[in-house]
Amino acid sequence: MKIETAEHKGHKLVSVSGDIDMYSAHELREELMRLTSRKPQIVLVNLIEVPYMDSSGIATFVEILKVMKRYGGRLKLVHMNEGIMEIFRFSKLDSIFEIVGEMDDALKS
Amino acid sequence: MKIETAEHKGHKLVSVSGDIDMYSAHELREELMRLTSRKPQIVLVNLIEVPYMDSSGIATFVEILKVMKRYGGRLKLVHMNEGIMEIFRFSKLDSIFEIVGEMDDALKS
Amino acid sequence: MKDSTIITIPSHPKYLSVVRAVSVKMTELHGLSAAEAEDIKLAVDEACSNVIKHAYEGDTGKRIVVRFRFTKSKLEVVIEDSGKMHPEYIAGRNLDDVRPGGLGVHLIRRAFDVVAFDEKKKKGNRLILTRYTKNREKHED
Amino acid sequence: MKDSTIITIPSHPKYLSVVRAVSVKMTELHGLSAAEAEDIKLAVDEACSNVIKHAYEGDTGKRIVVRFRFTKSKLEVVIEDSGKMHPEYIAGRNLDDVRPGGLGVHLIRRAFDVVAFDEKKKKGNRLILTRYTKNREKHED
Ligand SMILES: Nc1ncnc2c1ncn2[C@@H]1O[C@H](COP(=O)(O)OP(=O)(O)O)[C@@H](O)[C@H]1O
Ligand SMILES: Nc1ncnc2c1ncn2[C@@H]1O[C@H](COP(=O)(O)OP(=O)(O)O)[C@@H](O)[C@H]1O
Repeated sequence: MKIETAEHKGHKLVSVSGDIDMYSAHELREELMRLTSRKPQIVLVNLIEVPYMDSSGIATFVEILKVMKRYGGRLKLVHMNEGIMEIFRFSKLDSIFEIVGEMDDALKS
Repeated sequence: MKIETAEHKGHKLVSVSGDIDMYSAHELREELMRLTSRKPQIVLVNLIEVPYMDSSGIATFVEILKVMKRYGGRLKLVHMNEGIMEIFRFSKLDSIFEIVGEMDDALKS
Repeated sequence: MKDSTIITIPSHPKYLSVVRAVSVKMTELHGLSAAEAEDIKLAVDEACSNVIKHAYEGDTGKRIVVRFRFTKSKLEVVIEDSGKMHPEYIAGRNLDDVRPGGLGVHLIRRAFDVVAFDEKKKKGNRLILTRYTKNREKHED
Repeated sequence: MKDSTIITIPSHPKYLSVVRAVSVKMTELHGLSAAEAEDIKLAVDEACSNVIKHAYEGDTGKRIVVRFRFTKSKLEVVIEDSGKMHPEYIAGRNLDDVRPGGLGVHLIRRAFDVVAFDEKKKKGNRLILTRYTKNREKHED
């Protein structure tokens, strides 16, 4: 897994590529914790190159979501593939997260 | 591995997809033996969807080449990827086979 | 046993990807659909992650043994460790209670019809996951 | 041994793809280049194919055990069978003599610096393939 952090229209954009599992979730968690410690209003996570995510990845996003909610920030998950989306639905997390289809829509609401 | 046999400008075209190893080479051998038993002048094998070939695959093509040479037929291997090409070179087989880059060139000589 | 495929890895999370690769190849070889293969891969990954977290409590120097066996009627995946024994698989959290963790067991039960520990195992754990091939609906509830 | 990864398959050619998948994942995890990974995958596949063909003489009901072990200085792949013993690895054909077969051994030696049978093995064979990590040129001739 690789993580790249950039700016997108004034917001933090984290692009992940590769499987997110117990091994890589650790590194992802560190990066997102570091980022959110500065309380950015919006964090975009681009999952277009993430073919697979297990419960460690999901747990990481739940944790970050909670951190951000505490200070009123918003976490947006962009380009989640259908297989992962199904796991989010099964876990009843699809309504808790802001899951956005396209980068262009991520900043619309 | 999947094998599809079709006609291409009046010649037999065998399109293979998937790895060619000891398991699948067996099936490929059967198909090429069946085909060459009717002594076609030219047989084209499209390898564009073959990412991997081991020595069982190579042995199969050597065998078919010998069968075809016996009656004056020509075997043309099209779209071989660079990794497999390297194995053919290493095995000193690149000069024995007619290895063609593009389908369009396969019937030019 | 002769017809089974076994992958043995160190109990380090980095080897989970190896187990997933084997899982995918095995289900592919036995003609399961891509969707089925994904569910099984995830479940096996979760079960191995649980071994690292709970049975080995994060110790990455132990071993995990994962055995795949296909018969006409079922797929059996057996996961063995030599870690801390535990009486029963905890149920996983209520899915309406949103918090990190507690999903793994649900994802395992989603892919397998029967999830059971072998009581006869002396040291460590042997988790037996069974998925029936036919009439899957009949076995699901 | 705790740091090695072991894949055990039935001696049927269809499981060669499982061994290849493990080989790719293992080399990837240890940071080898894609080209190196390809050479190693092919060599391991050839060695397993040879076990099926020569040690087991086509019997698909036996087992092959393949162990991957990475240390700082080398990659070691050990391939075990319980088949017909043979004194030494035959050299492979002269590459200028074009005929089917006889390439496998060359492809194994291409990826590994040392190719040796363990003399201590009682029943069956244990082929030890060693590839040095650094100064590969020094070990090649
Ligand atoms: N292999 C195991 N050994 C011991 N306890 C386990 C094992 N797997 C799961 N458990 C128990 O079941 C609980 C639920 O597991 P799971 O749903 O995977 O969630 P998580 O691991 O995120 O807590 C765990 O918290 C743990 O107490
Ligand atoms: N695992 C093995 N057990 C016994 N003999 C072997 C084994 N591997 C290779 N050999 C011998 O070495 C020869 C060369 O092997 P190889 O180069 O792979 O070519 P091929 O298998 O196509 O004949 C074989 O023909 C066989 O006699």
